[in-house]
Amino acid sequence: MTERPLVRMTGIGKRFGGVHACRDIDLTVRAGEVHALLGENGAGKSTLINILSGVITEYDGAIELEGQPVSFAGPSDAQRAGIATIHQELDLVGGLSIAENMFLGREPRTRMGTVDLRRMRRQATDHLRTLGADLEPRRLVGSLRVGEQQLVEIGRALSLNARVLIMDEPTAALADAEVERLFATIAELRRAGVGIVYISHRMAEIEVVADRVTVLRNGGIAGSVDPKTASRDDIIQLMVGRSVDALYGEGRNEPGDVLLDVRGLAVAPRRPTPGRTEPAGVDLTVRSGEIVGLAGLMGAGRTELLETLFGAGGSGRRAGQVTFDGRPYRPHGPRSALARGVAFVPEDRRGAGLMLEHSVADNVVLSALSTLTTLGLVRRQAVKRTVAGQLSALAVKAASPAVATATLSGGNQQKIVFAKQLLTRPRLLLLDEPTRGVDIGAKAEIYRLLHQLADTGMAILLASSELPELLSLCDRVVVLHRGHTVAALPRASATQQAILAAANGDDAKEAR
Amino acid sequence: MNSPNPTSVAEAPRETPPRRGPIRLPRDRHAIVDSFFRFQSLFGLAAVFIIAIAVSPVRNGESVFLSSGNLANIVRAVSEIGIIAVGMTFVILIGGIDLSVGAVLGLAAVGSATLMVDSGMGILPTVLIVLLIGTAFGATQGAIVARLGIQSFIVTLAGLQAARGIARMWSGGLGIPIAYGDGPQEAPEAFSTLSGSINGVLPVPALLFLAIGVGALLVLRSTAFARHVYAIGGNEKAARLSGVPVRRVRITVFAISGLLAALAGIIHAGQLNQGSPNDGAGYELDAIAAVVIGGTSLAGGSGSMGGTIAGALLLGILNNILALNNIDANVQLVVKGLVIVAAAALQKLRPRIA
Amino acid sequence: MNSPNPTSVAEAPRETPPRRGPIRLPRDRHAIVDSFFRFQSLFGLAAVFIIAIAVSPVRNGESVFLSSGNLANIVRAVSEIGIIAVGMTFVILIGGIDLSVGAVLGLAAVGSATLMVDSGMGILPTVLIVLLIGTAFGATQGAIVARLGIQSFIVTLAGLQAARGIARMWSGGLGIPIAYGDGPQEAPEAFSTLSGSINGVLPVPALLFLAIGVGALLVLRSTAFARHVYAIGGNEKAARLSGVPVRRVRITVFAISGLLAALAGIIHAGQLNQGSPNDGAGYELDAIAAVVIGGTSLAGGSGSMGGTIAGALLLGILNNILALNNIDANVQLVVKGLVIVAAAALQKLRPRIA
Amino acid sequence: VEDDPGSGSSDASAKCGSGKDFLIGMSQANNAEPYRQVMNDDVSNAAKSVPGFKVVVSDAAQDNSKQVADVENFLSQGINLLIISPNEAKPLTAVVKKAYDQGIPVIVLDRKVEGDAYTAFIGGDNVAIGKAAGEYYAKTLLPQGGNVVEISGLPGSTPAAERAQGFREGIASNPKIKIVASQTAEWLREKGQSVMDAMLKSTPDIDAVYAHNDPMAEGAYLAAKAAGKETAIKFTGIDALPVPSGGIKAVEQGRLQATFQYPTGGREAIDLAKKILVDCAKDVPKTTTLGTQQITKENAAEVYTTLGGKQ
Ligand SMILES: Nc1ncnc2c1ncn2[C@@H]1O[C@H](COP(=O)(O)OP(=O)(O)OP(=O)(O)O)[C@@H](O)[C@H]1O
Ligand SMILES: Nc1ncnc2c1ncn2[C@@H]1O[C@H](COP(=O)(O)OP(=O)(O)OP(=O)(O)O)[C@@H](O)[C@H]1O
Ligand SMILES: [Mg+2]
Ligand SMILES: [Mg+2]
Repeated sequence: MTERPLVRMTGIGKRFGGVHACRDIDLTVRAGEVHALLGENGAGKSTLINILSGVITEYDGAIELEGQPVSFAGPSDAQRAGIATIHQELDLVGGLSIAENMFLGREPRTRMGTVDLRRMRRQATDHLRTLGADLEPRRLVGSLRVGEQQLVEIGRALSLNARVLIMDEPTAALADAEVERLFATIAELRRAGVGIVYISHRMAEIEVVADRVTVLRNGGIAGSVDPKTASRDDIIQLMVGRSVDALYGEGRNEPGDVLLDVRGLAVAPRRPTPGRTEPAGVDLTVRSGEIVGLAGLMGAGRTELLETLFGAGGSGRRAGQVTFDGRPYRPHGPRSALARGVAFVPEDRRGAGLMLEHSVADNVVLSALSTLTTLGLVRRQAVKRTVAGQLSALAVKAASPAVATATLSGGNQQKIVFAKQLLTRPRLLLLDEPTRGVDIGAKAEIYRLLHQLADTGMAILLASSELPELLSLCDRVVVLHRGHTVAALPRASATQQAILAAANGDDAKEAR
Repeated sequence: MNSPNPTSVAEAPRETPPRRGPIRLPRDRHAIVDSFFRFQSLFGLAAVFIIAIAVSPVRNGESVFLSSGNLANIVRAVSEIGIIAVGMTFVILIGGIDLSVGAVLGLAAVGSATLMVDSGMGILPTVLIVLLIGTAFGATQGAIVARLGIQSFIVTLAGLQAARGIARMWSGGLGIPIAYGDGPQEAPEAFSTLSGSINGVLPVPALLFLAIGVGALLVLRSTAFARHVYAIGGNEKAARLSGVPVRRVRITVFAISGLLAALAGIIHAGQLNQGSPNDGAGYELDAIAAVVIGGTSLAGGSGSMGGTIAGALLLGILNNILALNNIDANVQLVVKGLVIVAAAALQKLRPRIA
Repeated sequence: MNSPNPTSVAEAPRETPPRRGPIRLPRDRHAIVDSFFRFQSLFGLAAVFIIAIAVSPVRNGESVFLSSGNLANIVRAVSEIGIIAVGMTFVILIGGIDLSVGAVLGLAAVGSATLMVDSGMGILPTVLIVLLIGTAFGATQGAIVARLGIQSFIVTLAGLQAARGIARMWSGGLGIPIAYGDGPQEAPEAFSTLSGSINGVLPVPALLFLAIGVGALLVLRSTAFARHVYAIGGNEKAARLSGVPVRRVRITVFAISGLLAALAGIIHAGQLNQGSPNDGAGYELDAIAAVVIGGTSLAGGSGSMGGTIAGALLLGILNNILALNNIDANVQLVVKGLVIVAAAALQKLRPRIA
Repeated sequence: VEDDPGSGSSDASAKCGSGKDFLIGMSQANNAEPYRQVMNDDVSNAAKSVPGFKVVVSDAAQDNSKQVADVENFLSQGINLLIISPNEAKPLTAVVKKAYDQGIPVIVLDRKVEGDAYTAFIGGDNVAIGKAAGEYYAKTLLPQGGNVVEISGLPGSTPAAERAQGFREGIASNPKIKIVASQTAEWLREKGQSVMDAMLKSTPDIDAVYAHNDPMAEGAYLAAKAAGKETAIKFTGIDALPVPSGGIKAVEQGRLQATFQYPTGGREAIDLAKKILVDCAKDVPKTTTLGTQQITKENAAEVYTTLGGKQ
C-alpha cells in the first residue's frame, strides 16, 4: 500500500450538457493489479476511462502517471505515455487487414521507409496467438465476426506493451473459450507488472479476475470492495442501489402450438463469403410462449441462422422446409418477415442496429412507423407517447428522446435496438446476443420482460454466448455446430457440460 | 484541472444534439440549444443578406438591392436551381447524388418545345408527358443504383451524358423557339404565364419554387417516407433490418429528382420561350452547392429542406449583389468562392459529433 | 456428422485452448478467389478493349485501333485526366472530393506559359513555381476542410471558381501562346519535349502518366501514409483513436491532388504550346469518373490505384473507338453513358462485405 | 424607324449629349471563348477613348438564363446603353425588348435576337465566311481537288452550322474536293488535337483540314505534327483574332495556311454608342454586316497590326 500507484486520478468530473457523467471520482491503479470498474449502464465508466486514455481532453480534476501530473492532448499522447485502451465500441477499419489495424498509426518501417509488412504480420500473428486466435493477419477486418474483431482489438492493445491497460467490456462479444485465454493473458500481464483497469457486466468474470473493485453509480463512486470477501449481492446492491433477486425467472407457463417449424434448412450461397457459416441442415421448432436458446461456438452459424429466418441472410439457394404459423415461410427480406410478425435484434448494434447520429426517438419508432402514421403522415403525439412509454419500460437512461443515440452509453444503446423491435409487436422475436453490454440490473429487467412477452404467447429464439443466460432463461436449448443442429436439449437436461460437448461436435453422431 | 489544449477542442466529445432528422422533441435545455441551431442554415443567408444591403449601390436615394423588382428577380433567377435543389436534397439525404439534373432540365425544355410547337399538343398533355419523361429517367437511374448497387455518382454521370445526347438528337441540336398563338407550330399563349408575374410582383417561377420548397419541407417534416429517407442515409443496413423498403425509397427519391428537374425544364422553356438541348449545363453543381450550403451532409442522413431553400437564396443574392456592384466577372468568381466557403463555415457553428 | 459445406471449411471449429492446433485459413481457395477479384477493376477495361478490337475499322487489313500509333495516342489523350485521377484517388479514398482540379490545371497552364514567355524564366524555376502554386492551392483547400470541417465538395467547388478567376485575371482572359527559341518572349526549346515521344512511340505525357500511376500504386501498397489514408476513409474515429494524424494526412492528400493537377497543367501547356485560363474545364468529372469506374468508393476507405489507371484507360479507349468509327457526336454521348454504367456494373462482380 | 423608343423619345436621348457620363452594360454570352474575350477587350478599349463612357461587362457563362439575369441586373442599375452578344436568339429576345422598351438603346453583337426591338445589330456573316473558305479551297488551296476533313464547332451552335453550310457552297465549284470526315471538337484546341489523332488513323490520305475555328485548327496541327504529317496536310481556321494566341499569328508562323477573319464588332459597337449617346444621332443603321478578310502568309503581319494586335 505504500507503493506509489501507477495511475492516480483525483477529483475527476465531466459534464455533457445537462448530464453529469462523472463527478469527483478518485481512482488509482497499481502496477500488477486488476482494478475492476463496475456500474450500471450510463454510470460513467467509459467516460472515466476515456479521460484517462486521452479521448476526452476537457475535464475537471487531475491525473498523475507514476507521480507525474499529465494531461493528454489526444489518444496518441496517452498511448505514447504507456496507456493502452480497448474501447467498448469496436473501432476498427473494416477495409484494412488485421495486421494493418493492429499497427495503425505506428506501422513498423523497413529501411526504405516502406511498411514492413512481414514484420507486421508476424507480430500480429504472435499477439493473436497468445489470445488463442489463429487469424490470418491479411484478412480484412470487415470480414471478421464481432468476436474476432474483439480479439483484434485486444491483440492491438497488447501489442502496445503498455504499462497501463484499460479494457472496457473486452469480453462482451467473446465466447467462453476466448474468455479463458484472455484471463490467462491477463494473469501474465499482471505478473509483468502491468496495471489493468477492467470493466465488465459479467459478475462471474469479476470474481475470477479482479484484485479490487470500484463501483460507480450516477457518475460518482458508490464504493470500493474486495472481491475476495464481498458477495455478489453486496456488489449488486452497490451498483443498483437495491438488491436484484430472481435474475432469472422461474415458473413458466405451458408453451402453446408450434409457431416456427424449421426442417433441414440449408443455404448454399451463390458466392462463398469467407467467415460466414450459412445454415447447412437446421432442424428446430419454437412454440408460441416458448423461449428457445441457440448455443454454439463462435462461428457455429447462429447469427446466420437468425439472419436467414429474418430474410436478411446471404443470398443463395435454399433447401428445406420452414413453416410459420402453419404456413410456408420464406421471407424475401426483413420487410416481409416483419409483416409476418417476425422481429430481429441484431448482434452488431452499431453496424446493423442503430442510426447513431439520429435521435433516440427516431431510432425507436423506425420499425413500427406504419402503426404511427395516418395516410403516410406521422402522428407526432402518438410517436412522442410511444417513445416515452418504450423508454421507461426498458429503463433507458437518456437525457431526452431527442438526443443523438451515439451519446448514450453502450448498454443503453442496446436497449434502444431492443425497444425498436418490440414496438412491432412481433409473434416471433429473434434475438442475437441481446444483453451484450447490458448491466446486471437492466438484464434482469430484460429477462423479466422476455418472460412477460412469452407469457403473452410470443415465441422467442435467442442466441447467446453466455451459457448461464441460456440455461436459466430458456425452455429448450438448440445447439449448432458448423451450421448444423447437433442437439436440442430440454431445460431439464440442459447443462453446461452437455451444451459444450454438443457445441464442440463431440456427440454430433448421437444427436443426429 | 482543465486541459486547455486548443487543438483538441474540436475532437472532444461534446454535448451533441442529434443530426437534423425529422423529429424534434424539445424538453429541457437541449431544446434551447437545438432550436437555436435549428436555424443555423439561416445564419449564412442572413449574413449575406445584411452584407448585400450594406454594399448595395444606391440609385435615386433607394437601395437598388432592396427594390422589390430586384428582390423578385433574385428569386426568379434561382427558382430553377432551387426546384432542382429540392429534389437533390432527397437524393443527398439518402447518401446519393444526382448529376443528371441539368441535362434532364435540357431534355425537358426540348420536350416541352417540341411537343407544343412541332407536335401541336396542348399544355396539359405536354406538361404531363415531359414530367413523366423526367420521372421515368430518374426512376431508371434509381433502379440501376438500387438493383445493381452502382454508385449514384457514376450512374447519374452516365445519365447526364445520355440525357444530353437524347436532347440533342431530339431537337436536331438546335434550340427550338416557342412562338405563341393558335396556329400550327405555335404554342398556346397560356404557356407564357411561366415568364409572367403574379400582380406584376411575384414571378411565377419564384412562386412555384417557394410552393414546392415549402411542400417538400412539410413532406420532410411529417411523412413516414421522409423518415425512411433519413434512415437510409443514416445507416442503410439498420434501415433495411428495420423493415424500411430501401430499394423502393431509393428509386422514388431519384424519380422525385427527375420529376423536379423536368419541371424546372418546363419552367426554363416557358421563361426563355425556347427549348434548347444545351440548357441547364452545370446546374447540377449549383443545385448541389445550394443543398450543401444549406447544411445537408453529402454523407447522407442529415440535413433539412429549409436549409436548401436558404442555400439557393444565398447563392442568388450573392450573384445579384456582385453583379449590381459591377464586380469584374473574374473577380466575381474568386469572391464567390470565398463567400461560399465563409457561408458554409457559418453554418458550421453548430456543434458536431466527435 | 461432419458437414461438407465448403464455406464452413474456413471456419474450422473453435476448440478449447489446450487442444488448439494452428488452424490456418486454407490459403489456396482464398488466394484464388482473392487474386481473381483483385483484378476486378480490370474486367471493365478488358471488356471495353475486346469490344474496341471487334468494332475497330480496318485499314490495309490492319486493325486501326490496335495500331501502335493509335494505342499511344489513347494513352496520351488520357494522360492528363489520368494524372489528375491519381491525385483524386487519394482524395476520394479519405472520403473527400476535389472539384478544383480542372481549374488548377488551367491555372498551372497559364502559369507555365506566363512565367516562361512573359517573365522569361527557365524551365526548372517555372515548373517548380507552378507545382508549388498547385500544391499550395490544394493544401489550402485541405486545411480549410480539415480545420473548419467544411465538406470538401463545397470547399473545392469554391476553389474551382477561385482558381478559374485567378487564371483569367493572370492571363487577361486569353490563351498565352508558347513559342520556342532563345529570344525574349520565347520558351526554352526543351519544354516542347512534353509534346514529343520517346523513340517516336511512347508519348512523353503518356510516360509521365504511367510513371506517376505506378509510383502512386506503390505508395498506396507499401507506405504507412497509405494505411492512414485508407483508415481515415474507412473509419475516421478509429483512425484518430489509433493516433493517425488525421488533419495532416488530410491536408497532404489535397496537396497531392493540387500538385498533380498542376503537373497536368504543365503537360497541357507543353502539349498545346499554349496556356489558356479556360483549359481543363470539366476535367474534374472525367477524373472522378475514372476513379469511380476503377472501383474506388466515393464513401472513402476502399479502392485501388490500379483501378484508377484502368478506369482512365477505359475512358480513353471508349472515346477513341467512338471517334474512330465516326459515330455521331450525340449518339456518342448516349453510348458513352451506357458503357460507363456497364463497366461499373462489371466491376461490381466482386463479392461485397455485408 | 420613326417611333424607335431606343434611340428616340425617352430617357436616353433626353440625357444624350457630350460632357456627360454614360454607363454602358456589355452582356457577354461567354468569356471562356477567346473570340468573345477579344470582343470584350475591343469594346473596353474603344470605350476608353470616349470621354464619359464607362463599360461594365458581364459573363453569362453560356447560360441563357444567366444572361437574362445579367441584363435584368443592368436594368436595375440604370445603364444608359446595352451592348449584348446573345448566347442564343430566342431566349434573350424578351429581355432585350424589355430594355429597349424602357428607352435604353440596344446594340446587338454577333448573334441576332428575334424581331426588331433593338437599336442596331452588328455582326459577321458566318455563311459568307464559310463560303470564302470554301472558295479558297476550291481555287487556291486544292485546285486539283483532294480529301478534306472538317473539324466542326459545338453541335447545335449556329456558327458551326453556318460555317459548315457556307463551306459546302464554296467548294461546290470544284467537285474533286471531297469532305471525307467530319467530327466535332466543340471549339476546343485540345479536342481538336484528340479528334485529329483519331482521324489520322481512321481516314487515309488527308490533304487538308477545315476547322471551324483557329484553336481547333491548331490542335489538329499538333496532332499531325506528332504523327509527322504536318507538312503533308494543310490547315485552315476561322476567326483570325489579333492576339498572340490567335490565328493570324499561326498563319504568320506557318502552321495554318489561311484563316478568315470573323470580326468582333466591338469597336464598331462603341462607335455606334458614341453616335447615339454623345452625338444624339436619331438615325443609325439597323443592321451592319461586317465583312471578312482572308489572311494568308502574305498579309498576316500587316493585318495583325491594322487590327491593333499587341506584339
Ligand atoms: N458524447 C456524449 N455526449 C453526451 N452525453 C454523453 C456522451 N458520452 C456519454 N454521455 C453520457 O454520459 C453518461 C455516462 O456514459 P458512459 O458511456 O460513461 O456510461 P458507462 O458506464 O460506460 O455505461 P455502459 O455500461 O452502458 O457502457 C451517460 O448518461 C451518457 O449518456
Ligand atoms: N465475411 C463476412 N462478411 C460479412 N459478415 C460476416 C462475415 N463473417 C462474419 N460475418 C458476420 O459476423 C456475425 C457472426 O458470425 P457467425 O454467425 O458465424 O457467428 P455465431 O455463430 O453467431 O457466433 P458468434 O455470434 O459467437 O460470433 C454475423 O453477423 C455474420 O453475418
Ligand atoms: Mg461504457
Ligand atoms: Mg453471432
